[in-house]
Amino acid sequence: MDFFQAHLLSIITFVPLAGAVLLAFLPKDEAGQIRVIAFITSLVGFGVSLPLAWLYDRQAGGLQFQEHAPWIPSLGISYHLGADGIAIVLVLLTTFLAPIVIVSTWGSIHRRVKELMIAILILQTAMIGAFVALDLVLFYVFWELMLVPMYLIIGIWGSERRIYAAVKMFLFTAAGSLLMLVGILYLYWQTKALPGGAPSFDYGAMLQVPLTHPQEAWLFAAFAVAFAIKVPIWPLHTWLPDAHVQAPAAGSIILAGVLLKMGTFGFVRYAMPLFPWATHHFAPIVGWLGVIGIVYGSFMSMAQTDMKKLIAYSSVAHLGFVMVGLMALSTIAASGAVLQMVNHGISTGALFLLVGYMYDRRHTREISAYGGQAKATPVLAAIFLVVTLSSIGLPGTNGFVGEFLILLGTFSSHATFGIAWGVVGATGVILGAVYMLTLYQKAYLGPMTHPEVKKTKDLSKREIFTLVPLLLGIVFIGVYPQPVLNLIEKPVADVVARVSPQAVAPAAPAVRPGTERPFRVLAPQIWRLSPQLRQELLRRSHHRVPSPMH
Amino acid sequence: MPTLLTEYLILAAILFVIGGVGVVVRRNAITVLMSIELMLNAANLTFVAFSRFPLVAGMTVQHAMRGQAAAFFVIATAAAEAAVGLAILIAVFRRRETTHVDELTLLRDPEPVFEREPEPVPVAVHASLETH
Amino acid sequence: MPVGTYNWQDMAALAPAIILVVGGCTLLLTEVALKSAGRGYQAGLSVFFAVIAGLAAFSQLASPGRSLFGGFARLDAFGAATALIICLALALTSLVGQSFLREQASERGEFHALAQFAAAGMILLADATDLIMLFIALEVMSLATYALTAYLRSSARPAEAALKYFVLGSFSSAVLLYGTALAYGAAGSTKLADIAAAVGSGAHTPLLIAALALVGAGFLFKVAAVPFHMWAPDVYQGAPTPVTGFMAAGVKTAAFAALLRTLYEAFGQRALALGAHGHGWYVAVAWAAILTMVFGNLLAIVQRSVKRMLAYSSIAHAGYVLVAVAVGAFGGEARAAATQAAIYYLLAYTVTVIGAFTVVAALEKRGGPEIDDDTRYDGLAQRDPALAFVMAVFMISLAGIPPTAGFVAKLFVFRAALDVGAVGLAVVGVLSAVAGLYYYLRVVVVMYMKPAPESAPAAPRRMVSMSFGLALAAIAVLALGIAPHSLHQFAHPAALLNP
Amino acid sequence: MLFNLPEWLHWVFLGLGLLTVFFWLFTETGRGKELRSFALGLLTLVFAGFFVVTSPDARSLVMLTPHELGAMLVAIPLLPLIGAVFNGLLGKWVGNQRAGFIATSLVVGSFVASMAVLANLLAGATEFHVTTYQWFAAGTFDVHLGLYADHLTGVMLFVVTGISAVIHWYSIGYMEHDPHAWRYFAYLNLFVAAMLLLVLGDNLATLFVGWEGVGLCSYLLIGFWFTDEAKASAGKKAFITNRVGDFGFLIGMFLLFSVFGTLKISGLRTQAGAVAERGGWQAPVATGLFHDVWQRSVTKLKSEAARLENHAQLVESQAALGRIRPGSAVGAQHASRQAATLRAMASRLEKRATDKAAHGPPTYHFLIGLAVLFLFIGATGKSAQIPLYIWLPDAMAGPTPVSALIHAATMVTAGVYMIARLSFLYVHVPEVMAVVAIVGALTALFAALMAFGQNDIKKVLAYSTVSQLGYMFVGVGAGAFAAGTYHLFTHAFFKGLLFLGSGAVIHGLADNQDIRTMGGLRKHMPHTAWTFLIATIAITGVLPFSGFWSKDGILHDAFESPSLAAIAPWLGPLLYIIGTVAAFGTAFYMFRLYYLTFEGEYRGKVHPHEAPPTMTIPLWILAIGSIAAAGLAFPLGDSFWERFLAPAVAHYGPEMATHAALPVWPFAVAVAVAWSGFGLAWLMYGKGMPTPESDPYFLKLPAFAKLTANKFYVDEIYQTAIIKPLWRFAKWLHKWVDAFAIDRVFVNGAAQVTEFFAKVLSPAENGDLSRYAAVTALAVAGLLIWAVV
Repeated sequence: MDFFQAHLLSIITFVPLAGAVLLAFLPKDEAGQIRVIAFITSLVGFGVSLPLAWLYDRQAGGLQFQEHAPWIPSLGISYHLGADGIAIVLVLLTTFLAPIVIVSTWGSIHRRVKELMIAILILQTAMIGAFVALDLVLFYVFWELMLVPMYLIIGIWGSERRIYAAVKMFLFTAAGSLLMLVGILYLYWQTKALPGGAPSFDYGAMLQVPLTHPQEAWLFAAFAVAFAIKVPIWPLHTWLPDAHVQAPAAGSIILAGVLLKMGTFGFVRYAMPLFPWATHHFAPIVGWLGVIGIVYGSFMSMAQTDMKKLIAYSSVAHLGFVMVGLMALSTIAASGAVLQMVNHGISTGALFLLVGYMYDRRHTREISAYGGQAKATPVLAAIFLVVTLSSIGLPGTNGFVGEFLILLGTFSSHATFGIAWGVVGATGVILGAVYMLTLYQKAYLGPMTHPEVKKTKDLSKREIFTLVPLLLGIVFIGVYPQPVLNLIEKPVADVVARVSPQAVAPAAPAVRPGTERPFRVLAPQIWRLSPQLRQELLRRSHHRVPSPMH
Repeated sequence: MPTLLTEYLILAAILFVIGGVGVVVRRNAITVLMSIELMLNAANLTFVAFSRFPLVAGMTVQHAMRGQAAAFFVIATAAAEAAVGLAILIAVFRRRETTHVDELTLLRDPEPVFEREPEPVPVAVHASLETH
Repeated sequence: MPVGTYNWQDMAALAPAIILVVGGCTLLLTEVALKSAGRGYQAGLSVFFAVIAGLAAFSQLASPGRSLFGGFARLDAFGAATALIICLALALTSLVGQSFLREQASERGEFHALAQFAAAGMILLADATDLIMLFIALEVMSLATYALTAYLRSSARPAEAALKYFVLGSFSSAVLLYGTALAYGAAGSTKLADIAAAVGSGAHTPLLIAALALVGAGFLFKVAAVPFHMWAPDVYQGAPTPVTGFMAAGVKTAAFAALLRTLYEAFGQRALALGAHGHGWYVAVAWAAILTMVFGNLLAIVQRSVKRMLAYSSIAHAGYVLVAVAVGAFGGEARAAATQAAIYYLLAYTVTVIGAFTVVAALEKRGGPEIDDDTRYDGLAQRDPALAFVMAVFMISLAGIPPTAGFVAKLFVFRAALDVGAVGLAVVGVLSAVAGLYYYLRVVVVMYMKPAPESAPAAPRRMVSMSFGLALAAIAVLALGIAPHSLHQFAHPAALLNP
Repeated sequence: MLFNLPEWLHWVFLGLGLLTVFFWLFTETGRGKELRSFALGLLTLVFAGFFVVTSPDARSLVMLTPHELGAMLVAIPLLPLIGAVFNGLLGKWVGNQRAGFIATSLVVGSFVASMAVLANLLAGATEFHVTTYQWFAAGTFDVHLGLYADHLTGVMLFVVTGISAVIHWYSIGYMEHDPHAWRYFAYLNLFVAAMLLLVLGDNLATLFVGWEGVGLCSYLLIGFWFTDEAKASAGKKAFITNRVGDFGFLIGMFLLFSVFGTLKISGLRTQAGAVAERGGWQAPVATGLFHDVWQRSVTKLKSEAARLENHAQLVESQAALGRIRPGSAVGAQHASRQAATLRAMASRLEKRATDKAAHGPPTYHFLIGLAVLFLFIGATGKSAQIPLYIWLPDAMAGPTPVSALIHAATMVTAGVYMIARLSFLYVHVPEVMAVVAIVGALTALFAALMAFGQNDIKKVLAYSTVSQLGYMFVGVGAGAFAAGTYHLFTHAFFKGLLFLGSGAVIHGLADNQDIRTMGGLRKHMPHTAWTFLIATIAITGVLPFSGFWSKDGILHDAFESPSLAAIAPWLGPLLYIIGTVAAFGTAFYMFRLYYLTFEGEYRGKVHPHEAPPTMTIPLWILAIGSIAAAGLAFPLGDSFWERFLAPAVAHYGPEMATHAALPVWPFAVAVAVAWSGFGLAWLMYGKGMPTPESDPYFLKLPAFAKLTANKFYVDEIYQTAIIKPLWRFAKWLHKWVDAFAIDRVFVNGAAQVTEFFAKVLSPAENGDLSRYAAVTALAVAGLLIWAVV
C-alpha cells in the first residue's frame, strides 16, 4: 500500500502502457479478446486514478504525490511527477473518458483493432504523463509522444481526407512544440543562476529563475505559441476542424476531450506561472484572441453543413471561453476556466460520440442528410438534446457553471479589457444557442425527409452504456460542481496570485523605457548575437581556453 | 635575401586552379582524372617550396624535411587514387559505353511538377463501411 | 621532441584500426582460399573483427589522453568514442549486409574486406592530429568507400555513383591537401599543435586562414554540408544500400571527428576572431549549418524515392551536427557540451540511419525496378508489420520526436547552442525540423495509412542476421531515447577533447 | 412529523393521498369512473388548501416551525422535479394516463405546500429562508442554493402552483389521445419546478437557473409536436429570442456583482440600503471594480504624462550637453521643438488626468441604472416586450394548455416578477423605470393593434397576452409594483381561462383554430362559452370583474406616478392615454373574438362537441377565480393586496405612495372606453358573420387590417435586417476568412511556398557531374575569398 501511494502517479501513468504491451503479444485475429483486455486496462486505469481525488490535500494545495528520480543527471533531467488539483481533475477526465472511448469503437471499427487499442492506450499514457510531469523534458517527451498515436488514429482509421488532416495536425502541433523546446532549453540555462549552479529542467527550479522582461516576453511567446496551437487559439485553429472531421469518433473524443486541454493546461501550468510578467503583459492580446475565438468559432459553426465540423468549431468557441477566463487573471474566472476544461471534455466528447453513432448508422456527416431523426431514434434524440443543452451552457448542466464563472469573473476582474471581454464573450451564449439548436432542429426535428431515417436503429445497450457516464457527469457537475471546484480552488488561486500585479510589479527588474508595450519587448534582433553578448562570449572564450603551450 | 618562394607558390596556385577548372569544364572522365592529378601536384609543389624556403623563422631541418616527406606520401596516394579511379572508369565504360561525365545522369532529382496537386484521392472508404 | 620516436605502446593505442586492417587482410585471404558456397561466415568474421576492434576502442574510453608518435596521433576518449561508433556502424553493416548481398548474388569477401579497410581509415581519421596523417587516413577511407560504392557490378547506377563520388571526392581531397600545404608553410609543421601555436602567435595569419578555409572545405565536403553537398544525393542513391548506410554513418562520423579536431585543436583559440572580418570560423560554420539544415530538409521534401530522401535527410542531419561544431567555437564549457552533443548525435544517427537503410535494403529485390519509388512501402504495415514498425521508429527518430535517440540528440545540440545564446541557430534548426517532419511522416503515411497494392511484389526473404540487426538498431534507437543516461560514461569523457 | 397539524387533518390528507394512489392503481379498468374520482380527490385537496388560507382558525393551526417551513420550501420545487425525472425516465412504461395523474398529484402536493407557506405569510410572518447546499463557489463568488419566500413570493407561489395544478388536470383530458403524453407531462412538471425555482431563488444566479429552465421547457413544449417543421422552428425561435434577453440578464448580473460583490437578493438589498446611508445614489462608487478602473486610468494618465515630461527633459539635457548633432543650430532647434511638443502632450494628458480625477468614478445611480436596464432587457425577452416579443405569438404552436400555463399565466410574467423582486434597486433609478413603463405602454398598444387582424383564436390571445404584459410593465415601471403584480395575478386567471377555453374549442372542432370558420358555438359547448365570456369580460375591464380593478389600478397609478413625474410631468398622463387607447382595443378584439367564436351561426364543417369534464371543471375553477380575484382590490384606496405586498416591494421617493384622494374621472373614462370597445365589436360582429370572408373589419379598413394582420411586418424586418445578414456573414466569414485567408493562404500557403522553393531548387541536382564540380569549386572559392579578403 505504501508502494502504491508512493508511486501513485507512475502507476496511473503506466497502467495503460502495460496494457498496450500486453496487447502487443496477443494475436491480432482475437479482436474480441483484445477489446476486452483494453477495456479492462482502461477501467483499471480509471480505478487507480480515483484515489487522487480524495487523497489530495485540498487545504495544503500545491503539487502533491511527487515522485522524483534521476533520469539524465548530467543534463539535469529527472523523472519528476506531481499533481495539483488542476492536473488531478484533468487526469481523472482522461481516465474517465478512456473506457468510454474504447467501448465506443467496438461497434464501429473492425479493422486493425489491435493496433487501434494499442494506440489508444499509449495515447492515454502520454496524456496522463503530460499532465503530471514536473520536469520540462519529461513533459516535452510526453507531449510529443501524444502526437504519434493520435496521428495514427486519424491517419489509419479516419475518413476520406484523413492523411491530409493527420499530417496537418502533426506538423502544426509539432512546429509549435519545437519552438517551445527552444524556450525550455533557454530557460534551462537560466537556472544556472540559481543557488547550486547546476542547470536543471525541473519545474520547481524554473519557477525561481529570475528573468528580465525581454527574456520573459520571448519565452512566453515560445511557450504560448505551442500551447495556442493545441488549444487552439484563433487564428491557429484551422487544423482542428480538419482533424476532427477526418478522425474516427474515438479520435475526436480524445482530441476534444483531452488533447485540446493540453494547451490550456500548458498555460495554467507553464506559460503563466513561469512568466508572470509576460503573462501580465500579453494577457490583453491573448484574451482578445480568446474573445475572437468565441465569436468567430460561433460564426464558423453557424456556417457549417458538416456536423463534426460544426462541433469542431464550437470547440474553438468553448476554448475561447477558457482562454478568456485564464487571461482575466482572476480567481473566479480562472476557476471557471479550469472547470470549463472538464466540462468541454465531457460535453464535446459526448457530442462527438453521438455524432459517431449517427455516422455509424448513416455513413454521412452532412446535416442535411438527417432530419426528423427524433421520431426514429427517440433515445438518441433525447441524449443528444441533453448534451446540446450542456454545450450551450444551460443552467443545471455543467456548461453553465463554467461559462458563468468565466464571464462573471472576467467581467469583474481587474484585467484591462475585462468588462469588454465579459460583454463580448457573453454574446457567445446567444450564438451557441443559435448554431446548436439549429443543428438539433435540422437533424432531429421536423418531418423525416429521407427514407433511410425511418430505418435507422436507435441506440443499442452498449452505446447507451457509453453515454450514461457522460450524462451523469453533465448533470452532476451542473448540479453540484463544488467537489471539482474544491480540488482546483487552491492551485488556481496560487497561479492567479503569482501573476497578480502585486506579485509581478516589485519582483521584476525595472522596465526599460519604451518597452512597456507588448511587441516592443520583442524588438531586439535574435537572428545574430547582440554586440554585448558577442563581447561577453569573446571574453569568455579567451578567458577559459588555456594559452598555447608551445 | 630574395627567395623564389612567391614565384613557386604562384606557380603552384596557377596549377591548382588549372586543375580545378579542368575538373569543372572537361567532359571526358580521363581528362578529369588528369586534372585532379594536377591539383595534387600543385599541392606537392607548395609543400616542397615551403620546405625549401621556409616562412617560419628558425625552422629545423626535421621540420623542413616533413614537407618533402609529405610530397612522397602524396605521390603514393595519388597513384592509389588513380588506380581506383581508372577501375571505376572501366566499370562505367562497360555498362554505359561512354566516358563523358555529362552523359551519366541516371542519378538525379526527379523533375519537379509545378501543377497543383489534385485533391487527395479517397484512399479507402471508412473502416466501418468495409465490414458492415 | 624527436620526430621518429614511437614505441609499441603507441602502436597498441591504435589497436582498433590495426585489428580492422588485420581483419580486412584476413577476409581477403579467406576469399582466395574459399569458393562460392557458404559465404555467410565472411559476414560473421567481419562482425567478429568489428566487435573486437570495438572492445579495444571501448577499453580506451577512460583514457586520460596522450599524444602518440610524437604528435601525429592522439589517444583520447574522443577518438575512442568515435572509433566505437565506427565499429558499431561496421558491425551493423556487416550483419545486415549479408542478406542484401545474397539477394543481389554478390556475396564476395571483398565487400567485407573493403568495409574493414574503410573503417580502419575512419578510425585513424578520428585519431590523427597531423594534417598529413589526416589526409592519408582520409584517402584510406575514401578509396575503400569508392570501391564499395561501385561494388555491385550488375547495375549501371553504382558505377555512375562511384565515378561521381570519386571525382568529387578526389577534388575535395586535393583542396584539403592544398590547404595542408599552406598550413605547413605558415606553421612550419603539419601537426595540429604546432598550427595552434602559430595561430596563437598571430604570425602569417592570412595564410593560416586560407589553409583553414581549404582544409575546412575538404571536411565539409566529406560531411556533405551545403554547398559542398552536391555529390551526396546521387552517390547515396546509387550505392548499394548497405554501403549507403555505412557511408552515411561511418564516413560522416569520421569526417566530423576530424573536423572537430582540426577546428578545436588547431584553430580553436581564435575561433571567434579570425579571418578578414574578424568573425572567426564560427560564423562560417554557423552559416554552413544553417544552409545545410534548410536546404537538406527543403530538398528532401520533393524526393519521390525513399533512398534519395534519406540522402537529403543525411545532409540535413549534418547541419545539426554542424550547429554543435559551430557552438564549440565559444570554447570552455560550451566546447565540451558541443563535443558531447556532436558525438551523441553521431551515435544516434548511426544506429538510426543504418537501420533505415537496412529497411530500404530489405525491400530491394534483385532485378527489381531500377528507380525505387514509394510504392514498395504502400501498406507495408499490413504486409510486414515488424518491418514497418522498425521503419516507423527510425523515421520518428530521424524526425527528432521522443522517445527516440533522435530527440535526445537534438536536445543535446540545441542545449549546447542555447548555452552560448545562439538562439538563431536553434530556431532555424527547429523550423527546418518541421519541414523534416513532413517527409519522414510521409513514409509512415504510406506504410500505415495506404492500402497495400493489389499486386505488391513479395519482399525478398530476409535472413535472420538482417532481422537481428534491425531489431538491434531499433532497440538501440529506443534505448538511447529513453535511457540516454546509460551512455553518460560514453559521451561525457568523450567531450574531453584537447583544446 | 413534518407538519405541525392537528391529528385529524393529517388523516384527511393521508386518506386523500391513499385514495388517489388507489384510483391510480386501478385506472386500467373502467377508466372513466376513476377519472372522475381522481378529479374529485384533487378538488378536495384544492378546497382544503383554500380553506387553510382563508380561515383564520385554520391558519393559526398551520403555523410551522422554521425548520418545517424550510422543508416545505424545498418540497415546493422538488416535488414537480421528481415528477419530471420520474416521468421523463419511466413515463414510457408507466403509461400516459398514469403519468398525467402522477404529474398532477405532485403539482397539487406542491400547491398544498405553497398554501402552507402562504398561510404563514397571511398570519403575519414576513419572510422565510432556507439554504440547501453550496452550489458553486470560486474566489469571492459564492452561490448557495437558497430558497426565499416573502409576500411577493407567496403570491407567485399561489399563482404558479394553483394554475399549474388546474392546467395539469385539464391536460389529462386534453392530451388523452396523444401517444407521447408522458413526455408532455414530464416537460410540464419540469417547467413547474423551474418556475418555482425562479420564484423562490434567493440569489440572482439561482433565479437565473429557473429563468433559463422555464425557457428550456417552453422550447420543449412549443416544439412538442416536433415532426412539424414550423412548430420546431417556433420553439427554436422562442429559445433564441429568450437567449438574447438572457444576455442582457447576464450583463446585468455581472454589473451588480461588480458593484456590490454579491448576487444574493438579501445582500443586494442590504448593500442598496448601505449606499443610501453612505451618501446616496448620486455619490460615486467608493470601492470595487469601477472605482479601481477609474483610479487606474487616472494613474496611468498621470504616469504617462510624467513619462513624457521626463522625456522632454531628457531631450533638453541632451541638447544642452551637445549630444544632438553638436554645434548644429538645426539640432538645437529641433531638440527644443521636440521638447515643446512633448511638453504639450504631457500637459494635455495631465489635464485629462485632473479632469478625470475631479470627475470621479461613475456613480451608483449610473452603474445600478445600467445594471437594472440590462436586467430589464432580460425581462423583455422572457415577458415578450418590444423588441423581443416576436417569439410569443409563434409559441402558440405548442399544445394549448401549455399556452395557457407558460405563455400566459406564469413564465411570461417572470420579467414582471423580477422587477418587483428587485424593486429596491429600480426605485432608485427613475430613468430606467420610465423606460420600463414606456416600453410596456408601447407594447400594450401595438400588441392590441396586432390582435385586431388575427384570425387564429390562439394568436388573438397571444397578442392579447403581450398587450396585457405591457400593462404590467407600465405598472411596475410607474412604481406601482402592487398594481402591476395584481394585474399579473388576475391575468393569470382570466388569460389561463381564455386559453383553456380556446383549447376546449380547438378540441371540440378537431384542431380547427380559425375563428372565421367558427360561430354559434355557444349552443354546442355551453360551459366553454360561458366561462369564455366571463374571462372576456374580465380582461376587457368591465366592472366589477377582476380585470377592471387591476388594469385600471395600473392606469390610475401611472397617471399620478411620482417616479414618472420626476422624469417628465407629462409622462404619466401620456402613458395613461396610451393605456386607455389600448384598453379600447382590448375590448374590441376580445369581443370580436367572442362573437366570431360563440355567437351567430356555425360556419364550419366539423360537428362541434363539448369538452369532457376533466376539461370543463378546470374552466369553471378558473372562472370563479377570475371573478373572485377582484375581491383582493378592496377596500378601495387601501386594498388588501397592497397591504399584503407592502413589506416585499419598495417605493419610489421618501414618502409612501398613498391614494388619499382618488379622482373619479379616470375610472369613468376607463369604464366608458371598455364599453365603447365592446359596443363597437357588438355593432360589427354582434349579429355574427354570414361567411368566413365577410369580416367587416377587413372589408372596411383593408389597408390597416392587412397591416395588423401581418403584425406590422416586424418579423420580416427582423429577418432581413438582422437574422439573414448574420447567417450570410457567417457563410462569408467561413468562406473568405477561414477557408481562404487563414487556411488557404496562411496555413497551406506556408506549406506550398516551402514546396515551391524546394521545387525551384531541386533541378540543380540534375545528375551532371560537371555542374556538381562547378558548384563545389565555386563554394571552395567563395569560402576562401570570404575568409581571406
